[in-house]
Amino acid sequence: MILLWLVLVPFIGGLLCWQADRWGEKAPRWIALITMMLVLIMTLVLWLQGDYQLPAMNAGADSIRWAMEWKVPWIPRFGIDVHLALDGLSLVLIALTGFLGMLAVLCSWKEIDDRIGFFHLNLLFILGGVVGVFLAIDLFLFFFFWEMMLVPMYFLIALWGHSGSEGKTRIRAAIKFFIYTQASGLLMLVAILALVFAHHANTGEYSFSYADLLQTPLSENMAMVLMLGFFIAFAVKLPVVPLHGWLPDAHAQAPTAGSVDLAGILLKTAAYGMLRFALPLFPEASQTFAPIAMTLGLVGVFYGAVLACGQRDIKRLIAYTSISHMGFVLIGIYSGSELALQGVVVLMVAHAFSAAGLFIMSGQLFERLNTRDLQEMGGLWGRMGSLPGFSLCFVAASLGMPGTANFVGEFMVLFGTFPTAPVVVIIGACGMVFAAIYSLILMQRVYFGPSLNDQKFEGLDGREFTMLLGIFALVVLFGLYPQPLLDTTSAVMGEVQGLFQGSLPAGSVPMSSLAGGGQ
Amino acid sequence: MNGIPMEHGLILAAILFAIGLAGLMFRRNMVFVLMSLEIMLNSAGLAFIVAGTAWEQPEGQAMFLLVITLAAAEASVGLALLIQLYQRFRTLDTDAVSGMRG
Amino acid sequence: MELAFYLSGLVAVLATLGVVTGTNAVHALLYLIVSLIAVAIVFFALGAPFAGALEIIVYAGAIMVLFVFVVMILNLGQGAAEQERIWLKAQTWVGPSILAAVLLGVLVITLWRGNTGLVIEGETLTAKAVGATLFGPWIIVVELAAMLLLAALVTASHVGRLPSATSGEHSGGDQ
Amino acid sequence: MGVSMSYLPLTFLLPLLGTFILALSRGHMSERGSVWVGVSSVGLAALVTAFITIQFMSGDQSAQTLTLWTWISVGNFTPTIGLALDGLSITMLGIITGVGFLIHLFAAWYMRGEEGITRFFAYMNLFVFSMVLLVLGDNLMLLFLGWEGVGICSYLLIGYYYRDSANGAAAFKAFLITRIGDVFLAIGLFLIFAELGTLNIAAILEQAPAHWATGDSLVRWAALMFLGGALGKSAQLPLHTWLADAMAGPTPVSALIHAATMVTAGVYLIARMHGIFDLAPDVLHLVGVIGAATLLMAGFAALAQTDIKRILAYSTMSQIGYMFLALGVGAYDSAIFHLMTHAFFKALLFLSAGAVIVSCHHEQDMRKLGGLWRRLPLAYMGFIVGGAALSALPLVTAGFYSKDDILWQSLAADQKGLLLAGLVGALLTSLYTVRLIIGTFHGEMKSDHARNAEPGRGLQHGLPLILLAVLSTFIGAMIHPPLSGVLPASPGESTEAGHTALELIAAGTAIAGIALAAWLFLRKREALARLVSGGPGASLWTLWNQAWGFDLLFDRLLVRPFRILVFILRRDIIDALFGLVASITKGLNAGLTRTQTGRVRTYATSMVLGATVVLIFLAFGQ
Repeated sequence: MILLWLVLVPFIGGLLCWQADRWGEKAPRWIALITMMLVLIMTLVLWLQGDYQLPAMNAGADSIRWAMEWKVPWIPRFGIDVHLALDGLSLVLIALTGFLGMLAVLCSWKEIDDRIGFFHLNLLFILGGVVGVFLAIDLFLFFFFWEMMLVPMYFLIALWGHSGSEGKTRIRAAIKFFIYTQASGLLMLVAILALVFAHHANTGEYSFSYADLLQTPLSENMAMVLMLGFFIAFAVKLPVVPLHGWLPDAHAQAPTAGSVDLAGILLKTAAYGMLRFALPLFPEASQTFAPIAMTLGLVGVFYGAVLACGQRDIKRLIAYTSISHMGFVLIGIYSGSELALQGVVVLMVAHAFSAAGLFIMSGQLFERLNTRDLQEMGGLWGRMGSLPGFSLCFVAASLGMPGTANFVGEFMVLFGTFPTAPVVVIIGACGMVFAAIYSLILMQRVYFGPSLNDQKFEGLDGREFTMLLGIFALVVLFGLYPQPLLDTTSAVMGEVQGLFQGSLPAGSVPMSSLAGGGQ
Repeated sequence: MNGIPMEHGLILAAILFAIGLAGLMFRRNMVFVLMSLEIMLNSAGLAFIVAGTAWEQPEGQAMFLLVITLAAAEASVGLALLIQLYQRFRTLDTDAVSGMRG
Repeated sequence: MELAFYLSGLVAVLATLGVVTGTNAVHALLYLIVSLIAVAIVFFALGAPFAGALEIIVYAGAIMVLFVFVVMILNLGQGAAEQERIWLKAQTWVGPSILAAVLLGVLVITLWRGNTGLVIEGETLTAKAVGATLFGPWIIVVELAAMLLLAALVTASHVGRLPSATSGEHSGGDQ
Repeated sequence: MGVSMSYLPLTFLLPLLGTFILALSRGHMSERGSVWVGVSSVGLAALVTAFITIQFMSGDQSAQTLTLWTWISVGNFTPTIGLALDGLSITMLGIITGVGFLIHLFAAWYMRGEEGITRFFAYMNLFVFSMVLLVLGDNLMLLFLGWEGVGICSYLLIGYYYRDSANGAAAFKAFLITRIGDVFLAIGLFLIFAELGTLNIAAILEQAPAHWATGDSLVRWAALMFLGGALGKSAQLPLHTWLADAMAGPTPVSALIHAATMVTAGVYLIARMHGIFDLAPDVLHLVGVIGAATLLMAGFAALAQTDIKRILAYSTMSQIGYMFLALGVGAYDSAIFHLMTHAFFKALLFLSAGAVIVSCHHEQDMRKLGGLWRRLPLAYMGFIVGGAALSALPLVTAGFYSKDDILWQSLAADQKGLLLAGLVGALLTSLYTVRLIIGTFHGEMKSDHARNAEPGRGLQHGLPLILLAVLSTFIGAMIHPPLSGVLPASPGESTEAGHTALELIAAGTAIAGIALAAWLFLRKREALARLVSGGPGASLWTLWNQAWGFDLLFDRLLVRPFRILVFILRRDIIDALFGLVASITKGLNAGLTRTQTGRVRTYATSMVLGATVVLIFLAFGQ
């Protein structure tokens, strides 16, 4: 029952905030904060008392054991039922959603001042949709929440965003975001329906439930086509390079809270979708597709990095860096080794924190300097209290500095993928040099260098200081002690890795060929 | 000569129809447009009659009756509109009334 | 009987050509009446006296009179003729007439290849038979025709009201 | 009696504590307070190290490990936060904390009055923390953590004077080039883990010979990758261009990072992973060759520099070339021994240079200094003792013992080529050292900075110089690092043939070099100036001044194309592709709206046109 509450709390909170607008400016903010705190507390309670060390799933067991499950028939005729289930992976991601939701509310405390109630309604609806995505096990319900996430995000960007550089308006960015994700969502819907019909074809009854659809035998190329349907939907959200056009515009024009949410959680829904749906539903197709996906990931790493170096708008720069990080996630997902998959989870969490930190920092810079253009910044080091210090820490995190969770995640992905695809890892490792370039460019252009004038800006107030300190503490905590995170998701990742047990992905270069010599 | 092959009748109707159509397309004066319309309707009626008599069935002429009622109705409404057009724009040129431009 | 058909057909075609290329509205009307009468003769030649009569009474009689009446109201006559001549410059009618010719060509070719071989001998189809079908299976169609006429009546009377006849509203009001 | 390991973590926790205190003070810390915290944290760490060293030396010098907690455990990938203490790491720890403390003390004097001194000591403490972790780490992941931490600290400290963007660029360049080295190291790590399944250094060294045959291509790849990492960090030939620009940072930084500790991390890595390199003899030989090449290149470059600190930077590069040469011939002990003595006299030289620079109001150009030996006696003494040790003045200086040991080892391993390079290097070293001393201290004072230079006073200024001076003499050479059990036997132990002969030759070259340089730069100054201004001489001088043009080469080869690529892709070409779709639809829309003319005739014609086309299709279509 608690799962239903997990989904409903953000929605109810959203409606409350909307109405609370009448009782003054502060009411919606506090309600939103309390709602997200409630979500976080609920997940932590679940985390403490639930044990997520599922015994290694024995190959025979057909039903996957969820930590918690809640099922109510919704449309029996088509076998659609509101089926929420929780396991290690979704628990970690919902906790992340709760935490980042609180951050989003906190960082827009002073930034949003018109229609506050409606803003928080949208914000909480996005979070509610995301929690729904992480819990939904019925494909129809999953698609419902997947589409439901987009609409409030559209309003968030369109109504409260800033006008973009070179006159690109925020409406255009919001529309672009909407079209990209909507079109790809359609592809996924087609794939889901095809899958259901295929299931109906050989079992005679409609069912959208995850467990049933896992068993539908599909012909070779049918499975590939459906897998591509799913993959493209998640590739747009991840984002994978050719389909990434919407992210920089959406980020540059979204309000800080929007960017924190967008970068922190929405990108993770795509990775979660791949791990939960794209890989398990079509194991063989994913295996044959693995080399291509890994090359796409590599292209993403380098393309994101090169473009990040050339940006003038600070938020676009950070957006491109998250494209580069997500390239590593894609490599990790399709590498098929448990170490890499665990690395993906840590990298997702780490990127959520470091991206959220960087966006909050750019939000605060915008509040003080009223510009996002790097040309107008410079030499801000001593003039902003401890904000530069924190940005140095977050830049170090996005750089992949050991001791931060990003390093742990990235290196686990690279360590895990090396036996299966050494060439990809070697090229990916060179990506670390580019990570250094764009991170230090960010530091150099904003904080170091000659300062235009020596005007002092007010430092961080209590709220901002605790926020940034909290995020940095988590980044370092998971950098030095990621074990609790790894234990909770080890069972799920074991299952996903089990799928690749069959054979090494065809395209990978087995170790011996690299050796090419006497053994 | 033992009777008129049906095709000739239909060809006559087609000729009349084509002339009416041409008139409809290139005349700018509303009156001529309506007249060309009448011609086209009339040629359609002719085709019905020719076909009806060729198959020796009365339906052709019944249909002709309907064509005529239609022609009458259409002509009356057309002319009423013509008058309004003239009142409103002091001209009968159909091109002048192109408010619904793209 | 064939001679009458072909002759009146020729007259009909020439008259319609006259209508279409005429510049003076009244002349065109008269040509139209001639063409309608020629078509009526064709009906008689084909052995459809009822249709022929109808054509003359309703078509030539009623509708054409209506036209003449409207043309007289708007006293188009000579004044508008020059205007017509300007409008009929070469490049306006060349395109549409080519198009009509192409359409005609297509119709003629299809008809020509059709060769159904039916020939009209000319024995008349009496009005009685037509009346029987009309008020037999086609009764609903007649009712519909009546309703159509009623609708046309109402519209024409409403739309066609002349300002002078109404209680002094400015012309072209929002009837 | 084993070493009480529980104190070991103090060596890096204290500097970390210092960093936290300074960082979280949010600017409320006074200058005295931050100096006090910064210096004392490293001082206490030095004390703890001394205590542990005493225990270690008196004990049986066996390796000890202490695991704090398992960092990550997934399947067989279980790196731990574990510390390993043996002869090698105790020596490095001693150098880092000992010399580090002296440099921190001097920095207290050097940085007096600078704004942002809290930030300076925070970074310095963070640096000592990462360096200690690098040295004590018992597995390669922890070593990598220290490795990167040292990199970011050197970036922050080089770019300390952040107002001038040139310093920022120098820091950026330093970090980037060391980062390229780190990528090689990372790939080496992946290779080792994929093959041996563990990252624990002791386990690797013990399993490697069993797993691979000597000369196996995989172990050669691994050794090459480790070499790449070492080259980046120790500024050896291909990845060396950052060291000269790194002088943009304050001088204590150059002393600590670019002389004593960070640049020697590469030598430590190769010494630590000697098991891998022994399995790949040709890569080991490559190490020697690169060492010799860098040795000569840096020697010549140092001859043609005018900035004191750049001369010292190139001399550091060439001395590390000596260490690589020693590693190349398998003489790990003498490499570490030279590393230690080099730390002493190079830190002394840098600190004395710092003293000169502060006294002459931040004037670093040798051509503007001169005749300072009477005004700055302590600095002069530092330069004389340091210079002598650097050019290996026989018997009396530490440099003599360590450098000649290397030459002897290369003779013993009959690497004639490397020996010759070493001797030529020794000659070059004494040449540019004497030129440096004469240029700065003798001759007439060439600028008012030099004329009214006031000597530094106080304990913080004097004590480090004196202590380091003492350590640079033969007393320093008496400290033998306890490497017996840790590193494999060096070639010199087996034979003694030709040892004394070589010593005489080496001593001879050193003295001859000094005499030649003194004669050249005191008597023949005008002749030299004329030679350098003339045709071939001038181009040779600029070639050496630009350090053989590597900087220019890399700039043309890598930096410029990257910048062009970034400029081209600035507009996100793939996104523009999708933008095309939008503009096409807009174009179509514009085109079609024009067809709605509003005239009835056009609509009629288009209808007829449509009808005719359909009719034609129906009639003649099939």
